[in-house]
Amino acid sequence: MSFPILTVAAALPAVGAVLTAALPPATNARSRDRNKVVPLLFSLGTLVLACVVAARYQPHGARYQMTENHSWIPQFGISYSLGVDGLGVVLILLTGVLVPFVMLASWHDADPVVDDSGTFERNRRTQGFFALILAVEAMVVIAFEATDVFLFYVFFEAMLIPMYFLIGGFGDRTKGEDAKQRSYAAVKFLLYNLLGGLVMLAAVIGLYTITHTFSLVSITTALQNGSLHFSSTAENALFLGFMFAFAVKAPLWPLHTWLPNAMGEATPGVAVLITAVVDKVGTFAMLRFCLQLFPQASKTFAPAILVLSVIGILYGALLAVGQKDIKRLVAYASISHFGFIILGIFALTSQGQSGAELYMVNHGVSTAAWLLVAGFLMSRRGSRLIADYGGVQKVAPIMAGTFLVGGLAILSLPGLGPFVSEFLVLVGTFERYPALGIVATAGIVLAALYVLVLYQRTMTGPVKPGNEGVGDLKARELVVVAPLIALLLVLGVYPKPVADIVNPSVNQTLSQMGQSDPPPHLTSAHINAATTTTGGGQ
Amino acid sequence: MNPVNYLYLASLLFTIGAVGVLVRRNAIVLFMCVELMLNACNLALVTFSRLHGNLDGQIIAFFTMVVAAAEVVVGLAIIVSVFRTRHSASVDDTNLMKL
Amino acid sequence: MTCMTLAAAIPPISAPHIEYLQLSPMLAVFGAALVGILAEAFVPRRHRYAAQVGIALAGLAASFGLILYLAVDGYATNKADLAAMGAVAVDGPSLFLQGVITLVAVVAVLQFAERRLEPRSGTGAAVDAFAPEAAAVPGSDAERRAATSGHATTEVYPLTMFAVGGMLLFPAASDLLTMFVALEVFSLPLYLLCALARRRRLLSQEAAVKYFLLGAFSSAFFLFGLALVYGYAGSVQLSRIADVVEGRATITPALAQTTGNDALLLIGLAMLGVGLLFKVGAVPFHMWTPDVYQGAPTPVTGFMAAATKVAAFGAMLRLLYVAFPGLSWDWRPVLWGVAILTMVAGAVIAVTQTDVKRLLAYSSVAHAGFILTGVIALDRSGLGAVMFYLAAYSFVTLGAFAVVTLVRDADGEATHLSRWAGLGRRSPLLAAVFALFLLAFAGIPLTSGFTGKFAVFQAASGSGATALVIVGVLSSAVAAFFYIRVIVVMFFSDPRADGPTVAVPSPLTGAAIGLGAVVTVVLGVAPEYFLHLANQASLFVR
Amino acid sequence: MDNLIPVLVAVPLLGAALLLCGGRRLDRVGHWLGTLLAFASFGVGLALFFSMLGRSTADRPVHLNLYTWIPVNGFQAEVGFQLDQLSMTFVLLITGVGSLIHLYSIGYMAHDEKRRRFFGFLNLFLAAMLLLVLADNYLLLYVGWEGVGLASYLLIGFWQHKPSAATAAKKAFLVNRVGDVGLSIAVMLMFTTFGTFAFTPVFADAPKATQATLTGIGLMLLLAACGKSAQVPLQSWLGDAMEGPTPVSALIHAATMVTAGVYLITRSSAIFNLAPAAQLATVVVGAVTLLFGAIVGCAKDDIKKALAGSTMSQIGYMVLAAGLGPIGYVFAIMHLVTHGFFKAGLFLGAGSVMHGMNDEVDMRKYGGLRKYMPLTFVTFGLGYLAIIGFPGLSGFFSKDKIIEAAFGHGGTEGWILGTCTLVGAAVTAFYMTRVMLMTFFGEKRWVPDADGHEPHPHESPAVMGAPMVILAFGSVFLGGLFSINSSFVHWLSPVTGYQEGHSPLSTTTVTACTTVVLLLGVGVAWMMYGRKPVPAVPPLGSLLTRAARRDLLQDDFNHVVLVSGGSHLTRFLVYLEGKGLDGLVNGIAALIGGTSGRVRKVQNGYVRSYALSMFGGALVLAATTLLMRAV
Repeated sequence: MSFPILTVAAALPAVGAVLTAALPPATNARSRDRNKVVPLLFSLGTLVLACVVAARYQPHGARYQMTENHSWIPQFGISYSLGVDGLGVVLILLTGVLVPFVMLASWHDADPVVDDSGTFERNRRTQGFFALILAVEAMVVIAFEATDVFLFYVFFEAMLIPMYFLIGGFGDRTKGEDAKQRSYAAVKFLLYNLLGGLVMLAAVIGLYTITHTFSLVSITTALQNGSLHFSSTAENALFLGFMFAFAVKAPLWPLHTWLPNAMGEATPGVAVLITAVVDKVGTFAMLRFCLQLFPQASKTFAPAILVLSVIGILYGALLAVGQKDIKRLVAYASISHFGFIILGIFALTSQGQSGAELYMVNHGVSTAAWLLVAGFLMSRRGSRLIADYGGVQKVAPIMAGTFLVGGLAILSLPGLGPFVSEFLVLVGTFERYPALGIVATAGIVLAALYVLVLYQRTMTGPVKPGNEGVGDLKARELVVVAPLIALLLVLGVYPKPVADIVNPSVNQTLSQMGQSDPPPHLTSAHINAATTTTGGGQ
Repeated sequence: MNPVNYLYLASLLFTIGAVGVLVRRNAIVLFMCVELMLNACNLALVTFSRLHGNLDGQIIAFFTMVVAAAEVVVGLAIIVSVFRTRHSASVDDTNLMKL
Repeated sequence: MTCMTLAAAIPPISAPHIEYLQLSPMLAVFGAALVGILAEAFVPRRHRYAAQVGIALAGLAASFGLILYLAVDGYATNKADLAAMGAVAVDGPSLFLQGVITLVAVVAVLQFAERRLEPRSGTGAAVDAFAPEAAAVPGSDAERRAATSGHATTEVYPLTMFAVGGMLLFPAASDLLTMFVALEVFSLPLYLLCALARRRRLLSQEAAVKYFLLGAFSSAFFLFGLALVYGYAGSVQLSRIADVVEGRATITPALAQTTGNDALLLIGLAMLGVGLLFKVGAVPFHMWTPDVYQGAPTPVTGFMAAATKVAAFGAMLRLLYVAFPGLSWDWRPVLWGVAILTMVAGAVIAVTQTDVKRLLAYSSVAHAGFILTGVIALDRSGLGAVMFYLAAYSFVTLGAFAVVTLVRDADGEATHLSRWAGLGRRSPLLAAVFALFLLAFAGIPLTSGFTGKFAVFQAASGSGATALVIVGVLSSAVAAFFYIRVIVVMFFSDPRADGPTVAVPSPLTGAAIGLGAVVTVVLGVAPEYFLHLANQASLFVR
Repeated sequence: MDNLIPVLVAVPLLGAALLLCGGRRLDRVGHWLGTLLAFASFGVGLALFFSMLGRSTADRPVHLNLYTWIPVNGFQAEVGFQLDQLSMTFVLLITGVGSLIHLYSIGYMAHDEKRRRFFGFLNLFLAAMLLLVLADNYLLLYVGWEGVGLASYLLIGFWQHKPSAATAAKKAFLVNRVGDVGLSIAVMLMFTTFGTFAFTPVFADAPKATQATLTGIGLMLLLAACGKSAQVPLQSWLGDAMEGPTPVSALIHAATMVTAGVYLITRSSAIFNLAPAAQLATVVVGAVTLLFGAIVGCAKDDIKKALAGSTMSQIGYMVLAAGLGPIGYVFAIMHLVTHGFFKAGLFLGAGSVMHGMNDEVDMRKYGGLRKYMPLTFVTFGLGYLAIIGFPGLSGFFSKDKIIEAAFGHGGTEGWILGTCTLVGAAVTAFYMTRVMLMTFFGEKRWVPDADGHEPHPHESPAVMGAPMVILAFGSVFLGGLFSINSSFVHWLSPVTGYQEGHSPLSTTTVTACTTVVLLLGVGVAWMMYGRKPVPAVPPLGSLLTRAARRDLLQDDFNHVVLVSGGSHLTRFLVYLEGKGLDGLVNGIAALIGGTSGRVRKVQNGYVRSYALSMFGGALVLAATTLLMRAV
């Protein structure tokens, strides 16, 4: 029995969450900082473990590695099975990287109130905030590791709860009507996702009724060697059940309406956690479960899902253009980006899927960079309205610069990470569905539009009254932003290491589905026809 | 006489009792209607007992009586205490809790 | 002299044989109840509280011990018996559910015994949640005198014991008569317990009246159903009924009018169903639930909500699985309808509730619907699932109502939802525990509620009731809304200046809440053993 | 030696990184550092050039594969460089002119507090532009392509506090993005057709592809070129781009970046040669733009905008030439290079004028400046002569070749194209003379600026003058140098191919024609602006003039169709999202709540009604049970 690294990687933040929650309330600045440093250390520890997992992963080794298998609820064929493939490794790494930054960026978001006499409000709000983040991290990590459908489902659903409290309990608006908005957003987030999850539960149960196991590996093996066969009705129904949940989480148009509310009301850090980390579980699960468990149904529904994705790309981008609220703008931008990710997944080509997997990483990092800087800006003025800002670059050039770089990543500027993935997704889609690929490229233009319009309105022009006091980034904030930007550059210039990790799993998934990339038109069969026509043309 | 007629009677009595519960207001009368239903059951039981030629039904009838008596004890206690509180035996007056 | 001749004329009666050991769990509880009554008569007033609590707990402990003994003896696994001339089944489901009921009763008794929440009486005596003098008119001088002198209705313990005894018998009853008697034995004390609240006595009395009248009404239906089924089968033995229904027993041609008359059987089954569906609180027989749950003293509500549901579902399972599996083509569609109606109506109506206790009542209605989906499965997995669900649900319920007892203001418990605003800020631990219970009700993974829901839906799906599962899932989503709403109120609303305080309970209530929380988490995270237990026990004796 | 290729890119990139991330410490030396690195890059370029000259024609192109960039199964994107004669030409142009403009900027931006950042952006531009021309595959080219777009965005909007600058920058980026869509689709088409998008294999396999595919690729590349090179219909950004500092206009929006489209088409000659429809589209775009730009240039009073119109028009010439196929490629590039020199010189001259005139750009407020700025006048004048194609100067050689090639295209098309180019030449002469006259001749029409400062025109410092002089030399002699022994044709034809056109007119005839139209243009301009004083307030002008002042209504069209149409669409979608999708979600919630509110009324508190529901329930239960049996 080897060292259960995967369990430990998920358990460390969980333990951290419990410990953090148990810390005594702060009474002075020292103990307040202690209450924040402890969770930060745990998240860094998790990052280290994530790196270890990545280091131990062998791209060309077994499908799932570092596996652990324990019986959990044998009555229902449920086991505690963990294992990572390339995608899992990459996403665990992404989670490990982003969480410390989210914590650092949210450093003062949950500070205890200090009254005039310097007495600290005695409560566990601060610890609660960081403990919840760690709890989310633990659940996300285990969801990325689970190779048991049920185990995945459990954490897929359970992570809603800490997220819910993070959204509802720590938004930047606390009083009166605004607080109502926030709790509305939290409830909407929870109910929407819960509905998705419950529909998935029905499908999970249906799956078990047919297969009598929850083990991903056994089901896929049985599907491949023919010992298991779904009727097409059953497969379609189950696929839709799973897909519904993931499409809500991801989110896919038209199931996205919870995201702008949730991201709009949450603190910027939490908003990053939602869109960059938690939502990735949805797209991850499409790849891991929808495609592998229901290959035929995936192929059947792929065109429909692709159309929805393309609609999502354009719709999200257009709505982003029309937003008045910075965070909601970012949310709609994310909807557009999730459209790209899902497009890549269901194009069912290796370029599309590798692109989608890279996209998950890049979207996480780029949105984090962009939104966290926006968050720093918003924290200075306490407003989320674009109209309240203007000319900030004059008073805070570094902030403006980093904000621009983040935005350029969002609009997929070549040289930064997202470009690589977006292009792969487009190529992958174009290979099989040229028309959709072309329509989707319009998203490139619209992305430039919303990014630059936002930048123009907030950062350029004469300094708008009220913005004179906006200070430039502080050291802590630079520590958050600089590595993310560096990461974006690295991912843009040299994405090969990540691509090498995800490619083998993508190929395996596609070969399980019996899908292969369409060959270039100029191969064997086509070539004769091609030469004759060209010959005629000349 | 065809014993089945007793069953019809039993059903009729049961229905009368049930309808009585629905239309009467006085808690005591209501309760009496319930007792009527129980006795209708007893009649049916005894009839079936006669039809089947075993004594089970009759014995059950005795049990029913005992149960009914116990119900009276409890029921009257409750109804009387409510009556003393509200000076009314109408069940329509006890509707503080609704919706 | 005449006696002698008469005796000679009648054929000798063979003495019925009673298996005392197998009946001992019930006997222990009934014994405790009787001792309690004696104690009420003979023990001095100041010692009664301690004596009654002691007797009740001892009786329950003995009962639980005996259940364990029987289980270890193999009754739940490799042997089963019909004790007391075929009146009481001693088998897996009986023992499992009896075990759950006794544990629930223990927790309930602990809550009944809680005396730290109410302010002390004029004489400085600690008092509990029950009326100082039930017979006194609310607001009268007699009541005031009783209250000041610190009287207490210690009768609640023997009453509870009787109720528990009836509940133990109910799921074990293997003939309809025993079932009917058990139904009454546990119902009558509950009617009384409902009326005994110390505060808001008008509501309490109203609850009792409603519960009593409707309960009696439903008993009448049950009895009528019993009569009709007896008329059809010529027996009230469940196994005998099954034989007749499935055509294994020979039917005298002379009795074709009754025995052959399926209408009798079907109407009888429906009437029996009315009685049982009333007790589990299924739509449209649920209407007593919100009113009674709201009016009854909260510890009683908790007990009732948990234990009654266990007992009633136990009896329903036995009735349907032992006596009427042959009629499944007839009752399953009907039960489908009831289950769907119950799930949807319970969830939907709960959405707009503003009183925590009423909200939990509607939630219990919705849960009855979920459990019914497992009942419909009509196989071992369904039985095991339902039993597991019942165990999980009852502890969550107990815990939730125990929390309700702690949130108080000057008028006693503050049950209006708006009063709970900001509770999460003021006492985060309690609010967190309540949130845990709510999440379990909502069926969020890693809580017992999820495991239970999964089990019953899985059983339903396995028996082909996919549509039922889908309705269940959707109404779960609706149900989630109102659980979440409570959490929103607790955590995301600003505390009110005049808001209720959270009373610090004695270890008794603390234990109840703690146990509820532990069971909720354990059954959610590591349910293997308990599922195993429930599955192993899921075989009825015929 | 060839390993130096990446260094070409790396040096300015390093400069950009240092200057942008270096912080205030570099404020004092930043501009010199940036300039130094630009010159270093130029030095490397020269070294490579001489090394290339030393090799035989066949050995001149070199490839250097740095590393694998994006590997996904069949999709293998490499970071690879290709240095052949075409890239070499560009390298020298970019680094050479670039270095000069760096130098010029030291003077021009001397008083700008963000000078360090300006040089960082300039260096970034150099790096991106070099990457663009050195890439050996389309995807890497795309990186440079967008990179220069970014640099252009940053530099146009360099004075971000001016809303007009910020808007212009955004507009430039967006319009370029539309073009970029074309490039990405082209790359995707190549990948699905050839399985690769590297130059060599694509060009080798191109003959095997279908006509439709090649036309598609060609048109998409043309779209990209239109965006970058400000060709109709994507030309609208260039005029606004003049909001940027003048050195930027000189370097990016005149000499180098905007010519990237011509590079792209020339580079893709193998594809265009096989796609006549795409070529036709190209020449049409070129011809339309050359007239469009020229007409716009005639109407503008803003000196930089007039020059921008001219740029557009000149690039129209190049695109037209490139669209002509092998007979035009070489001349397209040749004109590109000479244009790079004289247009950069003109812009620097304009910058110098502005520098001396308190940043005034309205030519109606200039006049008679030749006395105050002799050096600027001379260099600007040489550039002017070059651009109008004054015989013997650079523009004469390159433009005449294009006109000749246009006629050489043959057939009716040839005549039409030739006429267009001739008309263009006439109009060029007209508007450039107009600029010249309004700026340097006539009365002085200076007025105090908004702050009340009377302008004191003065000559610019040496650091600005030197580049102008060097560029002026280029404007004068480069064309001649290239034409000696057709050296430029020999140099470039191995890459682009070359073919003599079959012009119906002889070279002499063409030269005569161009000289005539040139004189015509100059004459008309002199009649209008030289003979009589220029009014300080622009006259209303003809309908065409008014339209040309508004960029021939292109912006109005964009505004009506795209901007307001788009904002209506957006507003509609926002409405739809709120009332439609989200309304649906909230509606379902409200429906459940409403139902709940109504249904709970059934719970009316009356025990008898509860009993009724039970009774009814019992009846229904019994009835359905019976019914089940009946069914």
